[in-house]
Amino acid sequence: MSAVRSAALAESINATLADLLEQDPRLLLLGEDIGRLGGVFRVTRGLRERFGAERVRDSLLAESTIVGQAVGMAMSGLVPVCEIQFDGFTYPAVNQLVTQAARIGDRWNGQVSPSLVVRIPTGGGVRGVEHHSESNEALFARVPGISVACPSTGEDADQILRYAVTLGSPVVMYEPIRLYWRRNTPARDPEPARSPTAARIVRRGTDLTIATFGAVTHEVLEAAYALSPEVDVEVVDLRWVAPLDMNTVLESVARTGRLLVVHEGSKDVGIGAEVAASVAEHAFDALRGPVRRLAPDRRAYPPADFEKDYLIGVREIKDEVLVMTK
Amino acid sequence: MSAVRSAALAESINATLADLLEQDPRLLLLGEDIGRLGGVFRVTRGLRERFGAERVRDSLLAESTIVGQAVGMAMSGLVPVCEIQFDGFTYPAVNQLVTQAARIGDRWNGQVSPSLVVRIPTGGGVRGVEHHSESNEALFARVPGISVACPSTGEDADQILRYAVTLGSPVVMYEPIRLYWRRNTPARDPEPARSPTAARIVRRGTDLTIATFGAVTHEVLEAAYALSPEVDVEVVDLRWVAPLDMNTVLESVARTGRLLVVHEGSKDVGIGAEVAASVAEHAFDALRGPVRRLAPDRRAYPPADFEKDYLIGVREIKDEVLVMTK
Amino acid sequence: MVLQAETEYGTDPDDDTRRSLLRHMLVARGVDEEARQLQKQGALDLWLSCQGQEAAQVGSALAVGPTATVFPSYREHAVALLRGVTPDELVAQWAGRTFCGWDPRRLRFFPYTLVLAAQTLHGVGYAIGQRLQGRDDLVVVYMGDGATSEGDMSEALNLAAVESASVLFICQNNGWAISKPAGEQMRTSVAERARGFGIESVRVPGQDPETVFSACSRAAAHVRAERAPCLVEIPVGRIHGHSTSDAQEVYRDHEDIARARAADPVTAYAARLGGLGLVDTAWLDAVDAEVRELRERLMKEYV
Amino acid sequence: MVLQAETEYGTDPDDDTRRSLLRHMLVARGVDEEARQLQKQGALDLWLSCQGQEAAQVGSALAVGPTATVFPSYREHAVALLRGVTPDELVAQWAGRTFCGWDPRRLRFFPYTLVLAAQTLHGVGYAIGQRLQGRDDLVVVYMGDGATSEGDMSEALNLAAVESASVLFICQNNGWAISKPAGEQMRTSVAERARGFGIESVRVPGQDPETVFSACSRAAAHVRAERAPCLVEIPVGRIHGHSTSDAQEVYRDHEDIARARAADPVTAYAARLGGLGLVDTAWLDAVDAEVRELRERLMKEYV
Ligand SMILES: Cc1ncc(C[n+]2csc(CCOP(=O)(O)OP(=O)(O)O)c2C)c(N)n1
Ligand SMILES: Cc1ncc(C[n+]2csc(CCOP(=O)(O)OP(=O)(O)O)c2C)c(N)n1
Ligand SMILES: [Mg+2]
Ligand SMILES: [Mg+2]
Repeated sequence: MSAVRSAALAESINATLADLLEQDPRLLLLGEDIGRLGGVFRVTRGLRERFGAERVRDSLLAESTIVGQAVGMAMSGLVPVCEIQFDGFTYPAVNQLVTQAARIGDRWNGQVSPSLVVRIPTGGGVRGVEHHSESNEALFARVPGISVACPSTGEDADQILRYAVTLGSPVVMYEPIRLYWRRNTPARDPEPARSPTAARIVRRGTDLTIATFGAVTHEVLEAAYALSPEVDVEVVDLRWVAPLDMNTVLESVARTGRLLVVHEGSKDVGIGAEVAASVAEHAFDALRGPVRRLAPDRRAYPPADFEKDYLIGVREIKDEVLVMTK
Repeated sequence: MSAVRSAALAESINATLADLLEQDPRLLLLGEDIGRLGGVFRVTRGLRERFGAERVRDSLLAESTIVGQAVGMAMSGLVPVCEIQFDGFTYPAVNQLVTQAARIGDRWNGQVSPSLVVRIPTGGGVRGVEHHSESNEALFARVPGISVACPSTGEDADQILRYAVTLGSPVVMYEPIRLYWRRNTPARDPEPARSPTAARIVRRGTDLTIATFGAVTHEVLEAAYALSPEVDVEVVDLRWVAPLDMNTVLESVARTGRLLVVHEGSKDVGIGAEVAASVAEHAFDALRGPVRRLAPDRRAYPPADFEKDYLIGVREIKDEVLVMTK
Repeated sequence: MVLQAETEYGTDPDDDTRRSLLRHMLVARGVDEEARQLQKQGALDLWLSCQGQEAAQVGSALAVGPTATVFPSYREHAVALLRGVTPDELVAQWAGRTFCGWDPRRLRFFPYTLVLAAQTLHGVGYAIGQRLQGRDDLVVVYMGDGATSEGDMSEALNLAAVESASVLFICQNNGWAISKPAGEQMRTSVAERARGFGIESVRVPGQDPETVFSACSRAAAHVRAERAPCLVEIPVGRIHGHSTSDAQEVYRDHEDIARARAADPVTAYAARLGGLGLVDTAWLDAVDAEVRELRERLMKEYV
Repeated sequence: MVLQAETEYGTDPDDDTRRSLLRHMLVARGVDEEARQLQKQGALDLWLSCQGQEAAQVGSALAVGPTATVFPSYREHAVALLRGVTPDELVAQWAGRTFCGWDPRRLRFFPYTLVLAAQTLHGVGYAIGQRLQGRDDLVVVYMGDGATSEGDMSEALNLAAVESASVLFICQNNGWAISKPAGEQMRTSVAERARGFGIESVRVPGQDPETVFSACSRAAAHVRAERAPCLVEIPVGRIHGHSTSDAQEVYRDHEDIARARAADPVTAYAARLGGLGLVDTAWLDAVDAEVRELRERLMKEYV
């Protein structure tokens, strides 16, 4: 397997945010500890010094306040990019996001198009304490009016952010914590995505399609390389989980005839369910065997000592592929 | 089609709550306007007079307060049955439900088993104003530690409630508003469910399985009767959407070879996705054609004048079945 | 509270303003009556009457002036009409046609928010946003007594206090949140609560539009001068049920309803201005005709 | 505030209590030091030090007595130890073994809640539940200054006030919510905010455990006697970063950190009781030995 050394996700996002702040005076950042501290993951490091405390705002410690005031700021013509400190602390902001941010455009009959971004560190594998390792992208994926992105590289995060701040409706972007400072990642096919919202085929293959997103994309790629040449796996990095680019997945399945969905969030009523169901609906005749999902069972993310059992690793992915192609 | 006249859903629930309050002194009700007024839908009518204001509690106007205090009450040994006034106002309570109620058992290493029920009026078709017609059962269905019930008859609501107050972990029960006072409903096969948590086959059939739940079950039954004898549809009323009784669905699909999932909540990452994905995974060989989902597209519930276009009616169900079986 | 002395802002309504207060109250009453009628006939799905609250609404809305940006809750019909929302635009959402029938931007009267207290954070965020862009408008946020129990309301008060946002909070305390009496919703007053967050506040009776006008004029001037938030709590009567679906007789005793009716601010103010000779029969007839015409047009549009 | 006069409850610590205060502070300090050590060695994933807050924690915990039920936040290690949580039980969750290492029911010390302010509503609900079942325990709810911005905190204050719940809220205001200074988190004090909801409150300095003990004794007695909530706000110093992952030097100036260190409540109180002749070298050595033994056992369990 070839690995590449690239800028870490946190560095990419930092650079993109700096550039956006530079280019668009209407843009501002808002979140707990993002200013003086530069964020608990240091993603916004140096931005307050560079752009001032008015544009890189250390918010009050209240997630509903963060999103609720961002809605008002968007109405006033600004483009707020919010940060929630950890995925597990998103819930107090759910009401403002779902009943307000997502619906303002409709409620105003299109007169207001709030470009409003919420960045959320996500995922496990870093021995986090309770609530600090969750993957809740499915929560917003089902909500009309909210787009949900799950980049797995700095390059994708950059493209997604630049698009999100112009979209005119709220975007939630999940940033995998364990990728923030990782530099070595499996190589990917260079082919770019068809559009900012499209999925991306990061490895071409002929035997089976794996649709995935977020941090685990790297484990999927590792597994794919390890399985080759016995099994030639195609890997689709969805990049967005709402709306989903099902065309890319369906085209891939039309070629390979097999679909495995892998994700870190728990399985039930998750993104994998939507992808698998859509394929079962629209590519039934192309399927050479049952679709499968590989994702944690329906249980809470455990204490750190047990997270290895919870997370999907390279081994599980390989085993699953072998079962499906044997 | 034969119709039966039965107690309305609201009457059933009222009678069950009265009986539970009668039997278990630890049980209490908690919600906005449930006492003096008897609830905006009059479901708890008369209970405050009968059991007193301490056990039928007019809560503060704050959903997080309702569920948060219920968690504390459960810790003290009580069994709170909460009401959220409308589905669309659930969101302020999401944090307490998801990060607290659902996790207390684990966090206490099993020392506390909070039996805590949240009743939520749900669904459209009654020309509700903004936020008053939603179907958000998928929101909690994906959360480990929360069970979600969606009864479509008073009898089922009764069985579910009696079970829920003993479960030792939180249960959210969605009650279709448009069934509260409806008395005439399509007849069902008399066969009871295998267990309080099992799905129920409410019409036996041979050609195609429709899995559904909640208010639209009645439209599904109507469609099934109308299609017979040309197409003989089996109807599975899931009754619980988390955890799902997939066995009943899989057995049914094994017999019929075809699956359609129908629900009122919007399609993406909904319950239908989970059911369809599970069937595509575990009953692939039994399937004679693609699974299909019939549910509203990914858009907000519209103003009342447009709800007919949004909702799934008998006609759409019939058309879909005909397409699948032609 | 420590608001500037009254004289400093000079806030008593002059005679034109007084007639204007009455006219807007009469219009609001007429439109509200017609909407109730339309609901009974099935032309509207629901109506939340503002009867009993006209003095508070008209007094506050005239006081803050046309440049203020208003974040209403959902019962501020008199404010809406005063701001130029037409009756048919006002009822459109209650007839199921839209989520907002008017042009929020042009009227600086933003859409109704049905999720209680959510708009309080929007209002503060908007005020901060305006200031950051070099515009320091006055933002007015309305809410009811019951809505103050929601976490968002407290969060908004704290945010406004910390950011010293130019927001005037106006709480119409009509004594009820559907069936829950305000006395069981809180221990203190909303005004006291605001002070706990560091927001100056005042509580003024809502029966007389002039009292409301004066208090809100002072409060608005204070917000503008100090660039700091302020809260005005206005106890008002709720004449009808919470909504047309609500049978208030179930939970509210007869005398209390009768008291609210007896304290009708519209008839009281009409009588008062009449007694003072500020309006005469001709004036009243003219307004009456105007109202009748509005009602007829509304009826035609919706039945 | 209008709490009963001090004499009415007689709340000054006697000499045994004073020694007890010091002993618990020394134990907490020692365990906290060891936990920091263990974290450096990789045996713990994270540690949130309570250093600088021992007087507030020990003073309040001793004052409310062993029968009170405690709903902590996540930094109340000195309270935990005083309540009988063993050091290895205390750190178990920070080593990734469990979500709660102790027996919450037996110790009447409930699990740490990491979602800020969520426990405030649980505490009030529990108090209501106990009362409904004929038990009127004192419930103690701890929270930090930053957590007070969350809507749940205000909702809990309102609920406690309206229900007159037997809850003592204790806010340890260490001046920081990670990197956000308390002065930018609120305009007033937490104590003033509580009064706005109708909850009596007091603000007492947290450097001296006796002051805290007296104030909390009075407050607890008040809650028990009046069956009504009360809030005590205790300004304390935060000696270390928010957590072992937090480099406070990035956002906090050197003098402020030095000030917190200089105002170390543990060394100050040890010196004071020494100076008063209430403890001697033998006593201090004995406690020292006890602490050393606890640290060793803890180290053995986790490395
Ligand atoms: C978050 C939320 N919860 C519940 C409701 C249902 N509801 C609508 S109005 C109302 C009472 C509001 O009382 P108050 O704030 O005093 O305003 P009023 O209706 O008296 O003007 C309730 C409970 C809602 N709209 N939003
Ligand atoms: C709802 C929620 N949001 C954010 C966080 C992340 N977080 C953990 S502690 C903390 C600061 C808390 O400050 P304070 O309440 O003053 O307590 P202290 O840590 O100073 O004791 C933050 C932002 C959280 N745990 N919960
Ligand atoms: Mg009210
Ligand atoms: Mg603090």
